[in-house]
Amino acid sequence: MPSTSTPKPVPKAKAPPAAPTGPVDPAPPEDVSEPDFLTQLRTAHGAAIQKVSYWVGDWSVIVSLSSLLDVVKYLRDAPDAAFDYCSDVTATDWPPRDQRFDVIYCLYSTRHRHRVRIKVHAAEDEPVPSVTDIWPAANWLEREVYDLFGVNFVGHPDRRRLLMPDEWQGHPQRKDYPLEGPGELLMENPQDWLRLRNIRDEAEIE
Amino acid sequence: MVDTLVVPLLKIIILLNAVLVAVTYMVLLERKVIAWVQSRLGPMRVGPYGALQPIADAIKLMTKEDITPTRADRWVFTASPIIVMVPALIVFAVIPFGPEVELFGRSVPLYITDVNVGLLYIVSIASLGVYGIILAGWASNSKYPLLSSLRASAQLISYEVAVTMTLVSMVLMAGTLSMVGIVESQREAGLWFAFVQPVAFVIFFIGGLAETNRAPFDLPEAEQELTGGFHTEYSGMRFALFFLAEYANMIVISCVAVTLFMGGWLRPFPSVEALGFLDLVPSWIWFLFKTFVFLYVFLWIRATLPRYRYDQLMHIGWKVLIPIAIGNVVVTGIAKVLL
Amino acid sequence: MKIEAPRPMFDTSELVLNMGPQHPSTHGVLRIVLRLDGERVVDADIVVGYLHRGIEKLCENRDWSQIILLTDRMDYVAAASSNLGYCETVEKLMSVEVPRRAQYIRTILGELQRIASHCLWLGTHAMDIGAMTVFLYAFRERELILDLFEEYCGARLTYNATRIGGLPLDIPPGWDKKVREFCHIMDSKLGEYETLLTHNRIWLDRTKGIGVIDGPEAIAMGLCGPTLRGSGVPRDVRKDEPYAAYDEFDFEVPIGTEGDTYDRYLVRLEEFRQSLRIIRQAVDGLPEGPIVGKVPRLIKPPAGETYHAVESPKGEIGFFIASDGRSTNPYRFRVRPPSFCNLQGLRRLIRGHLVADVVALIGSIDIVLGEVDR
Amino acid sequence: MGEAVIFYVLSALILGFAVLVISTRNTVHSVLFLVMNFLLVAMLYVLVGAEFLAVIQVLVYAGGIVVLYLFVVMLVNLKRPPEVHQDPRRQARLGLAVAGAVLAELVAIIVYSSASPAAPAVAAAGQTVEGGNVEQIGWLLYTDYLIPFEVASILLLVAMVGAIVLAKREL
Repeated sequence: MPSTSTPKPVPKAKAPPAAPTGPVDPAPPEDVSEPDFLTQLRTAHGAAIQKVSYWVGDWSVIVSLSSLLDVVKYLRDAPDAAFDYCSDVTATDWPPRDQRFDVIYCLYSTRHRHRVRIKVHAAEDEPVPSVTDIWPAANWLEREVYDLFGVNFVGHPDRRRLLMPDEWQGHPQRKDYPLEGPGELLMENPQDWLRLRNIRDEAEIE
Repeated sequence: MVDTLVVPLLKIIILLNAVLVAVTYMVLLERKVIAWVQSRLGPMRVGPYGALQPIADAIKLMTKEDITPTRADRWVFTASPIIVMVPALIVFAVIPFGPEVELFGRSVPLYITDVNVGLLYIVSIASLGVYGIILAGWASNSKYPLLSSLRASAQLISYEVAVTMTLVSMVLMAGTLSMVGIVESQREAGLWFAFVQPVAFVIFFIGGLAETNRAPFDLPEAEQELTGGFHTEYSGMRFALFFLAEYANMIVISCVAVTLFMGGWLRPFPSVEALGFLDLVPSWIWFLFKTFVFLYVFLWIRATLPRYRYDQLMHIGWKVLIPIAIGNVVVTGIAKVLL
Repeated sequence: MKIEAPRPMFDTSELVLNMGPQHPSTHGVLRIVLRLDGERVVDADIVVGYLHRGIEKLCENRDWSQIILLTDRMDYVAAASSNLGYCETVEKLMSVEVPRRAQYIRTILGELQRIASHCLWLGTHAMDIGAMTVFLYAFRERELILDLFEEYCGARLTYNATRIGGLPLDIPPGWDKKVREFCHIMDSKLGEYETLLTHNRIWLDRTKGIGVIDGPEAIAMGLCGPTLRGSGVPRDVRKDEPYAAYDEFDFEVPIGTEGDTYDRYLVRLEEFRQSLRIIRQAVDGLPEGPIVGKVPRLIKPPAGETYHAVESPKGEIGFFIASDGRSTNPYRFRVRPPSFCNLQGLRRLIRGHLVADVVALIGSIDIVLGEVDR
Repeated sequence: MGEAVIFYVLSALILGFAVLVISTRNTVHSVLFLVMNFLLVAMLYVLVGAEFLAVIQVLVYAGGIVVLYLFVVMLVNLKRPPEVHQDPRRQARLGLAVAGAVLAELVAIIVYSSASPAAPAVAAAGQTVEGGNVEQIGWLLYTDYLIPFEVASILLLVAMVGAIVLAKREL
C-alpha cells in the first residue's frame, strides 16, 4: 500500500459560469434581405448605426447614444418607416460591460405593420435622451426603466419612481441587486429593519 | 278624553311602530326584488326565505362599534342622523290611510290628524331632512362626505321646486290643501287625478326619486364614486338611522303620490257602479296596495337603470322639469277658469 | 403705473381628492390624486405600484417552465392569454414548431378567456356607472367559462393552461360540445346586456362624448387593445401579426368612430361576438394530432433576444425575453403590460371631466392592477 | 293660561337662540341656531292660529334659505377675516348705529300702535271669506295687497336674474 497516497481528486466544484458580457446580436444571415426602411436608414443616418442584427425574425439596430433622438425621429417620420407606435421601452443590464445598460425601444408601425428594435448602450450615469417628445407613450415606460434600472434619462417631463416607493434605495432590476431585497434583516425582523431605516432617514435629514 | 287623547296617542304609537317595521321590511323587500331581477335568491338564511333578516340586521347594527372620527364636529355629527330621521317620521301624521271607520263601536279616522295645510306641512317638513345630510357631510370632516353633501343639498333644493310646482297644480285641481280633502275631491270627480294630470304625475314621480336619493338619482351616496357619500364615516346604529330614513322617505313619497294621484284609499274607478264589488276590500288595504306598487317601481328602477351624472341631474331638474311643471300650473289654472 | 388685478370675491382653492388606493371603483389598488375645481378634474396624478411583486425579477431567477405559472399572476382575470404569450415567445426563441391541434385549442382557450375578461369588464364598468344588474348577468356567464376552464385544466382563475411547445392536456371528451353550447347561450345573453345598456338613455348620456381621444393621439399615447380600437384604429395583433391559429379563421376587427367611452363599450361588445365566431370555427375545424411539439426535456433556448406580442383581452401583451444560452432561466424577462400602457392614458382622458366620469373612464380602459404593477 | 306659558317659554327660547346665533364662534353652529330660531318662530305662529304662515316659515326660511346659507358657509373658507374688518373700532361704530336705528324703530312702532290701534286685518278685508286662514291670506294677497305682492315678485325676479348674471362668467 503506497504510503503517500495521492489524495483523491476532489471533484472540482463547478465554478459558476462567468457573467455574460452582452447579448449576441447576430448579424443577419445572407439569405435574409433587409427591409427597405433599414436600407434607407443606413443612407440617412449611416454614421449613427453601430450594428444591425437579425434573430428569429426580429430586426434590431444598435445606434450610438448621441444620435438616438435623430434616428428615432427619422424612423417615426419617414414615410417608409412610419414607426408611430412605441410598444415598449425597456433595458437589460450587463454589469461586466463598461456601458452596462442596453436601453431597448420596441417600435411598431400601424401603417406598414412591421417592427424594429432600437438599442443603445449606456453607462451607469450616462445621460440617455428621453423620447417622450416623440412618443408620449414612452413617459411611463421610461419612468419604469429609471425606477428599476436607474438609467439616467434626461429631458423627461416627470422623472419619478413609478413602481417602487419614492424613498426606495437602489434599483431592483439590476443584476447586482440582491434577489431577496434590501437585506435579510427585512425578511427576518421587519421591525428592526424599519427602525434602522428610520434612524438612517433621520441621519440623512440632519 | 278618550277621543281627544287616548285614541290619537294609540294611533301614533301604532303608526310609529308600523312605519319602523315597514321600513325594515322595505330593506328586505329591496334585497329580494333586486335579487330576483338579477336572477339570484337574496337573503335566504335567517328565517324562512330570509323573513327574519331585518331582525338579524338590527342586532348586527346595534352591536356594532359606534365610531366618531377624531376630527369630526362631535355635536353635529351626533345630531345629523336624528335630524334626518325625525322629519321622515313626523310627516306620517297627516297621511290619510283611510276614511273614518267604525272600530269597537267608535268612529275612528284612519289618520292621525287632518290639518288644512296638510300638503304644505309635508313639503315643509320634508325639506328639513336635507339638513341632516348636509350636516353629516360637513361634520364628518372628510372630503368624500363633503362632496356628497354638496351634491345632496343642490339636488334636494332643485327638485323640491319642481315637486312643489306639481303640487300647486294638484291644489288647483282639488281646491284644498288638506290631504283628506284631496282624496274626497277625487271621489267627487270620480277619477284619480293621475288621469287628469299625467304630466304632474310623471314630474312628481321623477322628483320623488330625486328627493329620496334613489337610483338613478342616487348621486349623493353613489358608492362607486363617493364611497357611500355622506354616511361614509358613520357606523352602527347611526348609520342605520340614515338608512332607515331613506326608506321611510321612500314610503312617504309613495304615500303622498297615492293620495294625490291615485285616489288614496279609493278603489279604482270610484264612480263606476259596476265595480262596486271592489269595495269589499277595506279602504286601507287599497291604500297599502297602491303604496306597495309605487315602492316596487322604485326598486325596479334601481335594479334597471344606471346613474345620472351631477350636471345632467341639475340639467334635468332646472331646464326640463321645472319649466314643464310651471307650464302645467298655468295650463291647469286656465282650464280651471274656463271650465 | 401698476395696475392691480381685481381681487376675487372669495378664495377659491382647488380641492385635492385622494381617490384610492382603497376605493370601490379603482379596480384594485390604484391611487389617483385628483385636483378638483368643484367637481371638475383640473389635473390628476396616477400612482401605481401598490401591487408590485417584482415578477420580472422573479422570472429571471426561475427556470423557463416555472415562469408560466408566474404569468398567471399578472393579469389574473385573463391568465390564459398571458400563458399563451409567454409560451409563444419562448417557442419563437427556440424555433419550436407547435402542432396544429394545440394551436387550435390555444385559440379556443384564448378566445374563451377574452369573453370571460370582457364579462368582468362589462360587469364592473356598468356597475361603476350604476347599472348593478348587468354586473350579475355578466358574472353569471363568466361562471360558465370558468366551469369550462375548470374542466379543462382544473383551475378556475390561474390556469397554467399552456406549456412551452404545446399544451399540458388534451381536451376532455365532450368538452367541445359544451363549448358549442356555451356559444349558443352567450349569443342570447349578449342581447340581454344590450337591452339594458346600449340604447339606454342614461347610459348614452353617461358614456357619449366622455374621454374622447382620436386615433393618432391614441397611437402616440401607446393605447392598445379595445381602447385603441375604440378610437378607430384597426390595430389587432391577431390580424396584424397572426399567432396561434388566428390566420386560419374568419373574423373582423371592430373599430369605433368617435373614440369616446361609448365606442369603447361598443367595440368590446362586438368583440364578444367575434370571439364566439372564432371559437365556433375552431371547434368545428379542430384537427386531430399530437398536442405537444418536439421540445427537449430541459428547456434552454439559444442565446438571443426576442420580442413577441399577442392580443390579450386588454390589448397587446408583449414579452421581451433575453436568453444567455447557458443557464436554465432567462437572462432578462420583460413584459409589456397592456393595462399599464392604457392606464398611462387615463390622465389625458379624465382631464376636464367630472368625478363621476373618472370612475366611468377607469372602467372604460379596462385595467388590471396585477398586470400594471406586476 | 296654558297658551301664555307656552308663549313665554317659546319667546325665551327664541331670544336665547338668537343670542347664540351671534355669539357662537363656529359659523356652521351659528347657522344651525338660526334654523332652531326659525322653527320656534313657526311654533309661535301655530300658537296664534296661523298655520299657513307657520308652514311657509318652515318651508321658505328653514328649508330653503338657510340651506343656502349653510352651502355658502361650508364652501367658503371664512376663517381669515377680510381686511376691511381689520379696523377694531369700525364694528363698534357700526353696531352703535344699527342699535340706534332699531331703537328708533321700536319707539316708532310703540308710539304708532298706542296712538291708533290697528283694526284686525281680516275684518278689514271683509268677512266674505269662509274657511281656514289659507283662503284668507290668499284673498288678501290678491285683492288689497295685489300691488305690493306683484312688486315683491318682480323684485325677486330681478334679484334672480342679477345673481345668474353675476355667477355666470360668460353669457
